Amino acid sequence: MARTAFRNFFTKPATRRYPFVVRPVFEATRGRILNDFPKCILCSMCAKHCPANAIVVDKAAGLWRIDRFACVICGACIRACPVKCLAMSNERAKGIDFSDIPGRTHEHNRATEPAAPKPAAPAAGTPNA
Amino acid sequence: MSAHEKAAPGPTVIPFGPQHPVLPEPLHFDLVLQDEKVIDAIPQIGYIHRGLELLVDKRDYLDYVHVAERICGICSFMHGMGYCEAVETLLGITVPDRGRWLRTFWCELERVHSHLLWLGLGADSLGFENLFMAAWRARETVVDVAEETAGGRVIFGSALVGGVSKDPSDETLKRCIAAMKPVRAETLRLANVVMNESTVRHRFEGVGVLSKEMAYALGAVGPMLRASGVDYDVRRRGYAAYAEVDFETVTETAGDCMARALVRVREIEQSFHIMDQIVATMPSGPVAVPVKGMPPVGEAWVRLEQPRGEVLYYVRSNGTRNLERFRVRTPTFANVPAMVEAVRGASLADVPNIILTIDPCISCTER
Amino acid sequence: MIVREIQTLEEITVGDLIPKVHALKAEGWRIIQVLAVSGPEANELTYSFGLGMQFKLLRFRVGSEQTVPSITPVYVAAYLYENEIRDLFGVKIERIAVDWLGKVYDVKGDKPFSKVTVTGACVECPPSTIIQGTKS
Amino acid sequence: MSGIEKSPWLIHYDASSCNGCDIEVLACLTPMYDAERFGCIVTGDPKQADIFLITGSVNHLNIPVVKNLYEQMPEPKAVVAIGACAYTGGVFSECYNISGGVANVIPVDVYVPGCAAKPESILDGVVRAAQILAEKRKSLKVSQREKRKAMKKAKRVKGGAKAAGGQS
Repeated sequence: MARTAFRNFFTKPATRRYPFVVRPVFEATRGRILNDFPKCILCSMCAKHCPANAIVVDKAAGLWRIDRFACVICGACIRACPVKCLAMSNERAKGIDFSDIPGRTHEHNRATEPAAPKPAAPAAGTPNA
Repeated sequence: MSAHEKAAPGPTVIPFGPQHPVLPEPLHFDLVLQDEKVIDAIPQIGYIHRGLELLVDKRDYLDYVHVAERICGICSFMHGMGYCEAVETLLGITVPDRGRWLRTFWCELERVHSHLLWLGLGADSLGFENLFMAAWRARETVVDVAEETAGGRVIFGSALVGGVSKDPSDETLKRCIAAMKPVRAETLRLANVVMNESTVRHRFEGVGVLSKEMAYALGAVGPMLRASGVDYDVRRRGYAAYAEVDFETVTETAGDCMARALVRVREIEQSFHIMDQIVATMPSGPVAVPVKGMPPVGEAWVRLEQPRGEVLYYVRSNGTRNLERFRVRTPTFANVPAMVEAVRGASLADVPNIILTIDPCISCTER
Repeated sequence: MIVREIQTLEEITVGDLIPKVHALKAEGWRIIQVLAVSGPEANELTYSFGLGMQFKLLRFRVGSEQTVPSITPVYVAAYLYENEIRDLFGVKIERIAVDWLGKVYDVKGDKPFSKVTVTGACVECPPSTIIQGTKS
Repeated sequence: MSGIEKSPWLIHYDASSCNGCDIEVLACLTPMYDAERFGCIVTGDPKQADIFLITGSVNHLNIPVVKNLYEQMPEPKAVVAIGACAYTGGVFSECYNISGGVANVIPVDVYVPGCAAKPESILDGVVRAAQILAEKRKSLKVSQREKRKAMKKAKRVKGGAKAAGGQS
């Protein structure tokens, strides 16, 4: 028992003081799905393959929308994408108030983000926190 | 006649669950008691029944792996991999060596994480908070390794038909093995606590005894069966890379809660041993083969060894993108008759211990 | 020490079930599971048994009006599977040792897994001939 | 009493999740994340709980259980729905035995995304729920004060009328 007490005296606490100390994320972590929208051809393959029905694509309106809360971050959409515009970010989506509807989904619109003829810079508009 | 004279009442039925502080998951038991002794236990399940076997009608057979991974959050990778093995058997695909090695690595990682988790919950059922916290502190390193190599803490998300979807570098794996060294030492310390601490021995020894014959006859699987002295481990089938590694099957003979605890604690050591060998002999090359087209008409049965015991997958295809039938027989489902038998004859206060030492996974059971 | 798994499939009739199961029990086989697959004409039941790494399957088909004897007098542990199959597929299994009376899962809807559209006995229908997986 | 929001008690119930989020909720309480730093304690008793952590979607068998637990909790109370399943049903949303997200049964205050939700996200959600709890408590106090005032006023009017009646 004395040994345990002695050891505990000299070891660091096991707790990570989370809001103040945030562990850097691993490279492989499944965090959230990002869309490089100018490359997107709105083919809706991602929506078809999504096991949680989190992605909505409306080709006529030029709309691509992902519901961050319904998304299970499995990566099925990334594998299904024919133009490889989808990617996995290792930063997690954060918990938000339900009343905060705009933060709930993340939307890309053709009206504000025109399609790029060739691979271009990443989509404008930071993905929501 | 006054109320005091009304002694020796008949059997009393006490409901246990679905919301119970000891159970992380809803499970309902009607315990029929004579005084303090349980004379019968009638389980009622269905609180988590989702009916995910029917989802194969709606999902592409390649996408269904993401549903299969979510049959259970504790043995998630093994469920995904079991489904993949079944589909690969159907398609006649051979997974590349590196993919098979990585699968074995993650299976064993999951076993360590599950057994440490169980050790914590088992200690919690005794009111031994200290051991609970110590086991879960050790487990954090293991789930960190899982996140670093596979991408998820509990739902690994790396199973894929034809192989695996993540390819951690050899350096990463070596670093992970080194990072888990303290966990090994900690596990040995915890094993020592389980074996020698009088609190644990008092609550576990001689409680919930299941004889060898009974365990075999009732179709128990996994640590439940091995704690009763039956040497049965489906890893001996040699799936993934188990044919290429050396390990021993842990058995105990007492068949009580203590034996079940010891089987799990000693299995952790074996899992570390397997992971060492896997990382030392990791072959290079691709981790997956591309899978395209329709599955052929046919069926396949695959058995794996999960932390909780033998699991059985069945897939049948009718030649379309949606499978005709998917079936998973999970270990806890097979263990329910044995659990009811072990609870019978115990005193009421021991019921949570006994239920937890079979390591129930209700979301597996009900699917 | 790796043991090769041997899978065998035997097609039987409903009447053969109990004698076959008795013989398996005497040889020391353990019950692994009971599986039901629903088709438009009949439900197909597959009983799996294990002995070491050997894996044996007994398979037969029953129509929606046919009854199947319970194997719980031989293998008590089969009661969960039989209750489940009766609830979800509507297979008429008689005299289960531990009978839940249709309350195993208490699911929404009646017989959700059943795809049987043709009612009546299916005495003549043979077990479906399915190609075994390559590893069998 | 300086406020429940300083030490909210939690109750956890697994509606029909796959277990992944449940073990992450438990991981929040263990040394690495240690939600007890925020004054939280997980209790098994809904009558003592302020924040309801619920994982998984609902099915018709557990709807009464969820409702029952929610109704037993004292006002003010907050509900944290953890994981994709608690939001829409996640990958199981099309299963025949699933009746959708938790919001179909009880009002939800905070959603925690992820599958399985990360302990950090769950801690964020609990902290946010504690803030919501404080707001609810304030509004509850105001409404109670107004109620009391109204009652007093009604009494006075009634009493006055009685007195007046007595005089006449």
